[in-house]
Amino acid sequence: MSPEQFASTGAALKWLLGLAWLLPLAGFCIEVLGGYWTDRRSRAPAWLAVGCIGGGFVLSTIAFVTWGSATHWGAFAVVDDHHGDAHARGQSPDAAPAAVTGAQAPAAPAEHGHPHDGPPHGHDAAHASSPYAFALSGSFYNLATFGGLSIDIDYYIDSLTIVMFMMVTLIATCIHLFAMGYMSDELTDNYEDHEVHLPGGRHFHRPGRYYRFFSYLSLFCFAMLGLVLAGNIFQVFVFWELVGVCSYLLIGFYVERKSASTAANKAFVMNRVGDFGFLIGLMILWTWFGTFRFANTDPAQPGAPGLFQMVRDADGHIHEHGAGLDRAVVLNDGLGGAAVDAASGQPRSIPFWLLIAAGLGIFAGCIGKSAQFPLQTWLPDAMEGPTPVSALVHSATMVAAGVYLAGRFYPMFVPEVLLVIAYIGCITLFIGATIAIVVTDIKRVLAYSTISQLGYMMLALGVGGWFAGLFHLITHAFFKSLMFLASGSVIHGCHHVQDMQEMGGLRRKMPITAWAMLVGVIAIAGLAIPTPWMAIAFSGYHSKDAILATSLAFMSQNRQHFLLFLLPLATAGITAFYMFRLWFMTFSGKPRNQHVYDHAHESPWIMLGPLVILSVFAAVCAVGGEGGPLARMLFASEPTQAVAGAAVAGTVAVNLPGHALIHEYHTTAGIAALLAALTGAVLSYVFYGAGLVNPATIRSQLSGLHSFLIEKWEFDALYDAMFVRPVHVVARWAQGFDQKYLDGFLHATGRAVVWISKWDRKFDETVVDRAVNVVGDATYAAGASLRRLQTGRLRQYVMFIAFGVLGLFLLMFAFLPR
Amino acid sequence: METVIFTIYALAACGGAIAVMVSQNVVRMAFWLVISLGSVAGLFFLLHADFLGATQLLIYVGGTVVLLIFGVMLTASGPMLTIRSGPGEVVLGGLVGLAVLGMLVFGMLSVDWESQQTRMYSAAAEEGRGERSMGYNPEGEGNTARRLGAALLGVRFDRDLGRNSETLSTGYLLPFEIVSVHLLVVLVGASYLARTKRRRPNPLEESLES
Amino acid sequence: MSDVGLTPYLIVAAVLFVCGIVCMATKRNAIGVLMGVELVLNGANLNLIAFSRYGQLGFDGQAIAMFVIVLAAAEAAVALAIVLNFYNNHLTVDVDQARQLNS
Amino acid sequence: MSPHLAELSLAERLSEVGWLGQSGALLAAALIHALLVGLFFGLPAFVFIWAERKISGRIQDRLGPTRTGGRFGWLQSLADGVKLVSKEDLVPAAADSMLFRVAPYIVVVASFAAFIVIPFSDGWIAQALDVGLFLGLAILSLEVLGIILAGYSSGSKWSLFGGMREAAQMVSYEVPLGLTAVIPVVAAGSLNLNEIANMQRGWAGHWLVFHDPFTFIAFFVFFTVTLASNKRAPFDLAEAESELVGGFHTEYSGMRWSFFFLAEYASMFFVSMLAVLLFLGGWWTGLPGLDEAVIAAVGGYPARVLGMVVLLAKSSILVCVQIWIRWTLPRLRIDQVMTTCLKYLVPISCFLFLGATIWPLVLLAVLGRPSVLPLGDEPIGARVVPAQAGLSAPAAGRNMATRVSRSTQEAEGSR
Repeated sequence: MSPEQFASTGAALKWLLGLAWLLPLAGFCIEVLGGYWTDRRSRAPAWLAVGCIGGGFVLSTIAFVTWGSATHWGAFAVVDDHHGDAHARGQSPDAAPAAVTGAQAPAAPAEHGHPHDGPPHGHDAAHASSPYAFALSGSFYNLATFGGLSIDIDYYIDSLTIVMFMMVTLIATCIHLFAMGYMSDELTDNYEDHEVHLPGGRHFHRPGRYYRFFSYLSLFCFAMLGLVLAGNIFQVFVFWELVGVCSYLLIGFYVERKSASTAANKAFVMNRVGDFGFLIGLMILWTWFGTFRFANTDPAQPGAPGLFQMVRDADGHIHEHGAGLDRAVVLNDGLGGAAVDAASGQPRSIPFWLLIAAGLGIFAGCIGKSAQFPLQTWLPDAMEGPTPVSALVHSATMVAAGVYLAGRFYPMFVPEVLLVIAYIGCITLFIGATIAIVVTDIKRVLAYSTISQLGYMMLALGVGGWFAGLFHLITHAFFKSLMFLASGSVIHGCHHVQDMQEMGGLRRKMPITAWAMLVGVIAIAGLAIPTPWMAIAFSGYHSKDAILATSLAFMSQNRQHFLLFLLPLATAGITAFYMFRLWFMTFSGKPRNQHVYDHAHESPWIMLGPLVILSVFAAVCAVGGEGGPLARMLFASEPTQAVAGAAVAGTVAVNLPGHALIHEYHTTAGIAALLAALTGAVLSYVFYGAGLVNPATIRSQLSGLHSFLIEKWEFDALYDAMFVRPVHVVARWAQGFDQKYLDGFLHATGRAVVWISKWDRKFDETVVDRAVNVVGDATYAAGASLRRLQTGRLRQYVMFIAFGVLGLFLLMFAFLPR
Repeated sequence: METVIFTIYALAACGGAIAVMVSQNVVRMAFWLVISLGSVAGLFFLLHADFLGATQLLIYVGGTVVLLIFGVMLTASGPMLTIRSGPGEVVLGGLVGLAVLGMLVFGMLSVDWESQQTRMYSAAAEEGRGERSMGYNPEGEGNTARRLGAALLGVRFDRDLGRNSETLSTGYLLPFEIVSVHLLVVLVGASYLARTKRRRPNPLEESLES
Repeated sequence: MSDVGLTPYLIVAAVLFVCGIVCMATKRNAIGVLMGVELVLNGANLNLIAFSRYGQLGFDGQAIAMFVIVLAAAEAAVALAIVLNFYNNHLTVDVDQARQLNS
Repeated sequence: MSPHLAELSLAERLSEVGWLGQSGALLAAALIHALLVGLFFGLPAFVFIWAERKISGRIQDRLGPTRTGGRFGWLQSLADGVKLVSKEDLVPAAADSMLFRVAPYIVVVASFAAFIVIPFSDGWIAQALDVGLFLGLAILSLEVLGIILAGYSSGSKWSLFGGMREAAQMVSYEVPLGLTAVIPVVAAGSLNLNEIANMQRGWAGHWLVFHDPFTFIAFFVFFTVTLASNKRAPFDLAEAESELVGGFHTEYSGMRWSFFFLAEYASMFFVSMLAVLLFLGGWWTGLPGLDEAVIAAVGGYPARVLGMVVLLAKSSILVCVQIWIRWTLPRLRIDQVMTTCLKYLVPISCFLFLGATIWPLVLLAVLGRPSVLPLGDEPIGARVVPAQAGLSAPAAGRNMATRVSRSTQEAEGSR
């Protein structure tokens, strides 16, 4: 891209996306300021919020078109090349993506039309020659500069940013629309909260908070979009925290409910734990790199590299030297050479272990935000928020932020870090899935499924499948928001009954919701109809297939890490099992609670409309699989090293699979995943759909395991024992110390002071006061004697003056020599 | 001729002043004061201070004395007009007055004004200031309004236009401004002091109300 | 045409001054005291102007006299207001009655 | 007279007469001046008293005096005067007799002395002072003292009320009087009435009343205020015969009573002349061609006489307007009089003063020239210069005594 083109496209995208980003903020300001004064029964705040976020979607779409035409749809052409390459080498047994891509291949523009039959790694070379070919970076505004630390509002726009923008705005728009219906209870001046019990058997009454809900939603969207648009890691951190605050506000929306406020606190505190690691990572990065920017792709500024460009060269390689603790990574200057420290003239480098620490620190933030293994317990509790909030948190915004950052920061992660990521994801996905089997609250099932799916994404990132992880992020966002909204519709229809054991047979009462939910279930379960040339499947199949293929490829390279494939594979089956369990328990069979069933009703169209839209997207957003438009968009932003794969022999020897290798295992993994999913689905039908086996018997036979799962793997108990109780014990000790020693010391001091002051008083009274009195008495006596002179008679004073003058004159005349 | 006029004015001024001192009726005192002050204004004219003479007439005779008579009439009812002081006081006052007068006259007669004046003139001539700096310009005698006004605005004709005047004197601009502010304050203060007071509430009524 | 000279003016001024002093010293009437003050100020003014004519005081004498006149007018206004106030409170203008602060 | 006389003051001319000597010449000149001023003081009073009676008669559909002195009763004032002089000089028993006797003299002296500063024609002025206007106002303000003393010393309630009213009214009206009188001074840049009048030479547009909008309004305010300061109707609260019998002059009769009226009519004439000199072009006709032609045709001295006639004519017209107003408007209440002054005239005159000060600056800033109309671009002070060259008084701006003493010094120096 030429500098002129870069500048013009950059400016256009900057303002399009910037406007899409700021619109919700404007909406928030108007809603939160205006809403308080307007009628509580007004729907205006909702329409405003929908308008803002919908406008954001429109602007994002325009930005997409702008970006595409500016790059002459080069991203699609490159992917075409890639697959062409793969075919030329005959390494891909999977014909389906090739056929699709071949059908959709646009005419390659001249500047991208390099020879197809180039060297074996021609695509990689072409890609590597310009790793940020479609990325635009720049700055909105310089907030402050402290010495070398420049804090800017930057932007970094590549295809991932644009995809995220479109995804977030689209899903958020749907959720806003849904929430307009869902939250209509709040359109009153006197809302009765049935969950809050006051003494005397009454319920808590308060004014409706419709406007407040939508203002929070707007702020949430603003924060998430800002995070996606951010061009430096510090800015990401700022919006990261803002997202945390918004989730806190929204989870604790029913603040009067004890459970809600506790859940909000829990989410907030857990996130802070992760953010602490994030902060450490930030410090390391700034200390050693001196900048926060991701990458500087502006051709007009060649010598000002961002973080990615400093760590990795154009081919995605890390240049390092030394071994052990002396192992260090040489920083690039962005021009092809090594960066030189301006002060000492030495080449700049960063110790390898610090790079690991920085990566782990940043990833700690992702753990907290995306509810990964040690910090996953906040997410189920976050179900205390209204269902639209859950949908937003679980699909497009909050948890997506963690995966997004891990993907965005991918170039900074060395293989050691990636391995940690992979194992964390692996553990998480298994834990989440197993708990989801036993949970009966419809929203909690979805919550645990979210944890599990996030684990999948992290796993994919960790095993080198950058594309697979983010692909799953997008598809998951669609079907998970769909399912949440559907569950919200069910809850709304059942008058806030959430337990699946109270439901059943609702398919007849709310058919549209049921079918929409079924679309989501199939999508997440990864069911597909395999055909010889391509699999007819919903979006989830494609992305999960990609993840499993990557992890299979990884396992093929690193046999010792076999769990990283086997656990996800098993979990794929479990996923299908619990998701179908949810559907069967809710929608099929006989009603378990006749009262609930009788009063259940289909939701209004304002809620069903988003469901329909989202089901369409959940079904077809990943159409074409890895050759589809969504995949191509993502491929265009894939970091170079993820494309090629790498064999690393360091502290831990890991071989990361490249695209070519992944393709080899694609079919195998797909078949395995499909089989696992089918197994899970059939089992689920056996247990819950057809009722052939009574789940209760299984539960009683495995009661130990069941209670372990019900207790969420005892994590809360574990944390209670590990952190809360010790703190209590220490606090008691501290209290005892305070009472015994500090208070005693203070009392003794006080008594001593009282004693001293007693003596001081005596001294004051006898010595000081007497002295003062003597002075006062003397003054008084003098005044009394002089008082006689002060007659107050004006005329006498005049006489005094005259006499005085005369006296002075006589004195002068008599005594002064003339 | 000037001596005759001076004699008339001086006699009127001194006579008026003595009459003020002697007379017991306040309004008559005011009348004699007018005579005295008016004659002093005449003396000012004789001394070629015409602006000051006019000011004296306008402010003292036209303003202050009217004010005084006002005060007399507002405060005095019949017997109050003549508050006599004791004869002892009068005698003592007279004696002191005579003593002070003697002192002053003695003092001023003991100075040789003529030689002082010649010495000053010669000193001024030596310094090169010439006759201009002695008093004011004889050419403009009697017409001091412009020069006084200019001095009040910060320009001194007799200094700034001389030969050795590299720097401008500031004249009386600052005192002028201070005096104008002072006048304003006095105006406000006097009207505040002299305003009609609200009648003091009757304590009996107050106690009844409470 | 003979000049009067400085001394006669000074004598007249001294007479005015002394009359003013005696007025202030002997009059029990507050307004009489005020008139005494005016006389004193006039005596001083006459001195100033006489010196500005015959002495080295020059033009400054007139300017100072000017300020004296203005301030005297201000003083008269305030003093009269005070006298009126005094009269309102005591129904007399006898300065010898103004002794409330004395014991 | 010859131009020679016009270049010298009266005293200098007389000092050439050998047997008089310096002092004698000065005394004689002073006497002549006093006589002339006295004429101007006395005659108008007689004329205007007669005029008032005639005009009031006509206004009230009467004839007024008809018999005395033949036609029109033009000697009526003289007859009145003779009658008053021949009356007994009464002093009430309750009166403070000394003050009662002195008060009319103060009034008369004050309004008589005010004429000292009036230039009757170019250079024809008893005492040419730079502070002429200022001194005139100062002397005029002395008149009130006599009124107050008269009111007090009469020993009568009516008189005291009249005197107090007059005092309050005068003290209040001094303020707008001074302020409005200063407005033409601001425009002209001089306190010297002779100079101010000479600055209005030329066509009538040069009259200060037409100088700018503020002086235009100021003229009417000035005229109104002078009515009050002369206690003319509708501001004649001090005499208010319907309430106070005769006000401050209730107890007076005969000669002393006539002094008050002499002073009143002289003051009317004085303030009218002041208004003419300040605002209405003084002795200039307002037709530059006519003025120049007359000066060229008859020379300096007769031209001055004609100028004096012009001035007197203008002043008389103003006096007639005062009379006209007196017999047209009803008397105000005293509170209305004070309200008119303190709430209206003082703020108005302050505003006018401010406006007149700022006006030339605004004109210079906006139009770039000191006047609204493009003609007459020269500064207003420049109009005096040609007048001085041909017509100004030799002693203009100088004290008569100084002039004499300087010529004496020259004579001594030559010896």
